[in-house]
Amino acid sequence: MVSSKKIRYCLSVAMFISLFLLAGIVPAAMSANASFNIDKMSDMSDFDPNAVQQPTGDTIKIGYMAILSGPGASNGELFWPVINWVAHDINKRGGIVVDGKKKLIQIIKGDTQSKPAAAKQEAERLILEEKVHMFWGTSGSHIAKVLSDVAAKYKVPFMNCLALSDELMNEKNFNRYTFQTISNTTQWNMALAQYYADRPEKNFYILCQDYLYGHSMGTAFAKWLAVYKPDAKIVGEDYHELFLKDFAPFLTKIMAARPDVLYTADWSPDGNNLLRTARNMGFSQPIANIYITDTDTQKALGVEATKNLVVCYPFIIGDNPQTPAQKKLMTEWHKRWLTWKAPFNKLIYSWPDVTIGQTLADTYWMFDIIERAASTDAEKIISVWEGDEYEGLTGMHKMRAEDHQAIFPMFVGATGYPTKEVYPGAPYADGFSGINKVTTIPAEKCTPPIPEGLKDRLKNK
Amino acid sequence: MKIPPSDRGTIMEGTAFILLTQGIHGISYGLVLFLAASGLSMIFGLMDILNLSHAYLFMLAAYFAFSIAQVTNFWVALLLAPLAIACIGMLLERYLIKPVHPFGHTPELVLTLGIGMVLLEVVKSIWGTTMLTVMPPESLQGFIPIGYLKYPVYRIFIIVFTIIILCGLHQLFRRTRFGTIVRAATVNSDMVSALGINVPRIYTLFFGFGTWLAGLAGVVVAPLLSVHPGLADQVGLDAFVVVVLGGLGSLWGAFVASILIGLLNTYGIQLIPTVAPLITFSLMVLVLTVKPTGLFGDRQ
Amino acid sequence: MVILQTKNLCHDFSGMKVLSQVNLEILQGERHAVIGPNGAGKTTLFNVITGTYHAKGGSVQFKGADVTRTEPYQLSRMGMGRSFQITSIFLRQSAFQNIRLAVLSRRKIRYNLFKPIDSINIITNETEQILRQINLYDERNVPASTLSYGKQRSIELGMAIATQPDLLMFDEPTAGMSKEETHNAVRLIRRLTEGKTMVIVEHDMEVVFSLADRITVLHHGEILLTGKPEEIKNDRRVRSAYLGDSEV
Amino acid sequence: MKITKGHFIIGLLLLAALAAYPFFSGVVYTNLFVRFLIFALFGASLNLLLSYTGLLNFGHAMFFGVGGYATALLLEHMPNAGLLTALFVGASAGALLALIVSPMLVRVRDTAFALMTLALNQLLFIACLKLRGITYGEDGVGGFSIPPLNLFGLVSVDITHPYNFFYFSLCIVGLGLFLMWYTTRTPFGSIMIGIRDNPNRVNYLGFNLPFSKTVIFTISGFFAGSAGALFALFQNLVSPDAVMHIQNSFTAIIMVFVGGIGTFIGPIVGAAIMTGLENLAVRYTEKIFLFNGLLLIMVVMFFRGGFVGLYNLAKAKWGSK
Repeated sequence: MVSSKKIRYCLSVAMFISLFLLAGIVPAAMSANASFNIDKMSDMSDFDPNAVQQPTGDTIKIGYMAILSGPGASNGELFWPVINWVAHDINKRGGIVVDGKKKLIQIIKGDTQSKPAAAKQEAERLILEEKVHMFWGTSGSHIAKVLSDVAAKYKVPFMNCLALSDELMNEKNFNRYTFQTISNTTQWNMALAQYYADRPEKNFYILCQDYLYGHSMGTAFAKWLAVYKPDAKIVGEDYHELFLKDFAPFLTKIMAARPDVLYTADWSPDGNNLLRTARNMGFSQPIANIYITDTDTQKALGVEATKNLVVCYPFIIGDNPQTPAQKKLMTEWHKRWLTWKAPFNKLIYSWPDVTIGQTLADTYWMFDIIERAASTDAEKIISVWEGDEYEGLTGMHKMRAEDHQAIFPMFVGATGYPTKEVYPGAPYADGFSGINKVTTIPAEKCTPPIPEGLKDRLKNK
Repeated sequence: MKIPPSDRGTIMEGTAFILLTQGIHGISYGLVLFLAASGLSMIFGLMDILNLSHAYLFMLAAYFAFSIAQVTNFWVALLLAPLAIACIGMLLERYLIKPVHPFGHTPELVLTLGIGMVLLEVVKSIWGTTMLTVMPPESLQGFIPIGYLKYPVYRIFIIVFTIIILCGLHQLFRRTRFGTIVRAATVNSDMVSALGINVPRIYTLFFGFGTWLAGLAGVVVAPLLSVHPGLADQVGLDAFVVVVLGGLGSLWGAFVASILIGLLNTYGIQLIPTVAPLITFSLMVLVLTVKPTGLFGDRQ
Repeated sequence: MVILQTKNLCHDFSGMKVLSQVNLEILQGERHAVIGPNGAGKTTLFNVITGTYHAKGGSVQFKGADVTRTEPYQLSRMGMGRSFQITSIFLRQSAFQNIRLAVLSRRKIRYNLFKPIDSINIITNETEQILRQINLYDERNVPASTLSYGKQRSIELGMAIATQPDLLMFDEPTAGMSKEETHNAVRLIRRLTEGKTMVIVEHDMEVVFSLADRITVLHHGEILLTGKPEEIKNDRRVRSAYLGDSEV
Repeated sequence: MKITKGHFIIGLLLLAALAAYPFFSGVVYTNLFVRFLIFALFGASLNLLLSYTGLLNFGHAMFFGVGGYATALLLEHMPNAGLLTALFVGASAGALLALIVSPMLVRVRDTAFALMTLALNQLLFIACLKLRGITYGEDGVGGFSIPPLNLFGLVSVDITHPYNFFYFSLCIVGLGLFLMWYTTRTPFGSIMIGIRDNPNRVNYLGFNLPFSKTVIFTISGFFAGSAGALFALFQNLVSPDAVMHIQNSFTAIIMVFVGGIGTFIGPIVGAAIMTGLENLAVRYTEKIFLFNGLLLIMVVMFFRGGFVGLYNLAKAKWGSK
């Protein structure tokens, strides 16, 4: 997928930028500090997300901050197999040497109930009572903001691999203890805008949820579309009520405006209802989205309804893995998945791709950092992670030191039917349209500008 | 509102189609709301009970529809699910609500609140919290063209189906013996029991009938909206507004109010999208300030 | 001096005529009874005067002021106390607390949030004094719901009197009472309304003739005649209105 | 109930225990106790309406929310405002909202009243989400500076420290509960009880019913607003679903019912039970709703007097032996 010429090109640009920024300090190392090594992955045949035994005692404690109760509870369940797959893999290798001792990894659940106040309460409990060393989380930008404040107050590092709004790492909210490994709103929309830059579609209709996240995504896409595709036209822009009951009125408005592409950042249940109502009402044009719906709903909607979905994500492998590492991981994970029982036998867990793949790769990166820091001490982890370059499953991930935002190539996948078999007898999407065409947007084409206030954060250290 | 001239019609014609389609959307969603709210309003009218768990029974029906439709088809679900909900409703009334009813409205409202919470958790533990999809039956999956816009057949089915139910209700109350007894008991239940009619049994049956309507609404709405634990809150609040706005206990009030809210909602989205969600509640507060008993109601 | 007057008062319930052209006059200090067969409109007249209904036609004058549209609480403040045909007291509270609320109203203590009520002695004394008058002093701390029907009616009367109104309106005060209870109630009413103006709507002729100075007979929503008890007793029209001689 | 010497000693012991509580319970349980205090104040303010005036307010969270937002926004825009002023602003915001909504509410009764308050609460919740310019929408107002408590300029106490905040909230809630208890003892208190038992008769006794209800509403709104303000200072964050959501109104009703409707101590006991339950549920299960729902049904079905009623029942049965 990414030819060696391209890698060298990315590296040189990345090196040039880091040189320019860290003028006073020794130029960054040419090659990556570390990389994901598939061969080190232990035999995962005994891994079962339903029956995870957490080691206790003197362990590396990770606070898994997720929505475990309330309407959004499916969200919390989604990443439980991911973080435990990595913990299980590392524990089978004997754990990580930390402060001179080999320690196993213990995952401790923290229920944010998708409410800022509850999340704050729970995070403090995990720190004060369970003595967690690091936070892993969390869905909902407003929840991530609260966790990042708690992380700073109690000096506990927090990896945010799920919430993506720009405000999280801007001057006002930035703090040294939070690292964002998922792309932010700007990166996202820069990538998607560039994807459409040299494509025929001209008219775009923006429909997002009427709250902070929805507005920031809608406005960002309009802004970067104007930059990369000046001749594109926004034929309509609407923000609907969260948990909207009936999308039909919006669909009639959209179909009247006859757009080529409908752009939405909705997550479920809104995304789900939007897709169903759109296809039910005969709107067959492409829908550019992030996580419009889960795989089980796509299977229920069938081939026609799930055609023409354009997914932009920081991690997409699709139906033909490029590198041996991708192939092995996809095969290994899928084989294990076939044995899992409810609720983890759902289709969304079938491939370590898109959301599941991205969080899996980021979690491997996090534990790699702890291994290299050989300590759970916040300062050591921060110094290793700032400026780190990690060759992940889908390309080079660089943690920018100034604003703790990870930079990496973005991907845009288009769904179609049929999809190839990842390994004999295992089609990527069976009975519905899956991602069968992936376009890469190189890192330097979607590197967001460093927030003004943080540009010289390290210089006056 | 920029509307490109459709290739066949002028801009005016384009607007006409849009407004017509939005009107039909409004009516179809309004009628679903009416189905959900009518049971609630009638139960209050006759038995002076306000059942906060009504919306959760409505959601339970949608989940039943999902499970039954998986095994058989949509039509069997449309038949069985409401009946199951009616039975559950009767059990609830007989063993939980009836003993508490004599103690006035406060304990009763709080009791039904508790029942709602329990139903929510039961649903989550059985069906989980992810989105479940109920597809409309094949015969109702097509479109019919309105100008250059296409309109799903299923929504037309909803309008027709609800009108039939409404006429059925009308006939039931006007013609049948059960209907006459119910109307008499609404005015003076002591006199009706004095005439030797087992009023408590009528109450239980009628409560079952009210929840049966909620069951119908649940099944009918399942293919429209995805079935998930938040469905009860989503539609439940609108149903309450319909009942209170239309006048507690008045069937025609609920009908007019639900159409009104349906249309206001869709035209609100078409014309003033940002403020649309506020319309429903501000309308309710406005009406109640002017006429505390609602549009058609006579009782508080 | 006329304390209460209705000028061609009309009232109907959605078209059904109940009162037509009623001109009633109540003099200061007199005990006036309003009698008439069932359905004559006595209770409606009573409720229109006390502000429960707003008259559809004509007007009600109280102490010279037009009170046709006035709210019940303003009428009470202007000095019109009333009792209810169906006992309407605070059943969950004791007799003492029931009467005390009426005393608070008389002393115009409406929004006092500063002094504990138990520490205001004049309130307690006045309440106890009224309780002695309606001889419920011994059972003053027992919840009203546990008292007998007669005693609850005494609380009803006590509350009406406790506001020390200029005009007392009684709506069938002895309704549902036994012979013996009626006697006690009549003696109580006579004692409590000494020197005060009173209007009583009543069925029981015995009560009417033992209490009333003047009687007005209401028939089919109109005043048949007003006069002394003797005139009313022997009047032919009254007898026919009541269908047959009611031996007094 | 005469204050005997026994009561006095028990009171003193209780105070000593409360004073020493943070030291032997650690930060987490101190924070838990503060949450209990805040919800006790909130529950007691609803109790004024529910138990003492018979007004079933299904939207009490709107006063709590407005109080919280007023304090948070004040400290956001005027960081140097005093702590007590911020608290007072929050409380009076609650009272002001009560005053504004009263004309609509005092003329409706019973079920329509309950639904009207529910609708108003939902209206304010949506408004909170939509007026992003003022309330920052979904994220809510957070990270504002908490000014120190300066007692008459003599000493300045930084209340962000959990222990200090514990004592601060103990005094505020203690004062609030005492004032509310005192209100029920005043003449206006007996008018409130009259309205609960027989509003029609109160009207005929010469009390302006709508205006009296408005006064009661404003008092209850004041204390609910103060609870909201205290919550804002405690969490240093106020978001729509934390303070304004209908779920908070339901929680308040559950507290009054489970604790014991009709008594003053009821909501305080109810707050203790609810906070305890929530704390246990968070650790062991995600089914908090099931707990609350079943508890509610049992209380309404079997012991309508709530835990206080149960305690009195038990005392009466065994106490006399």
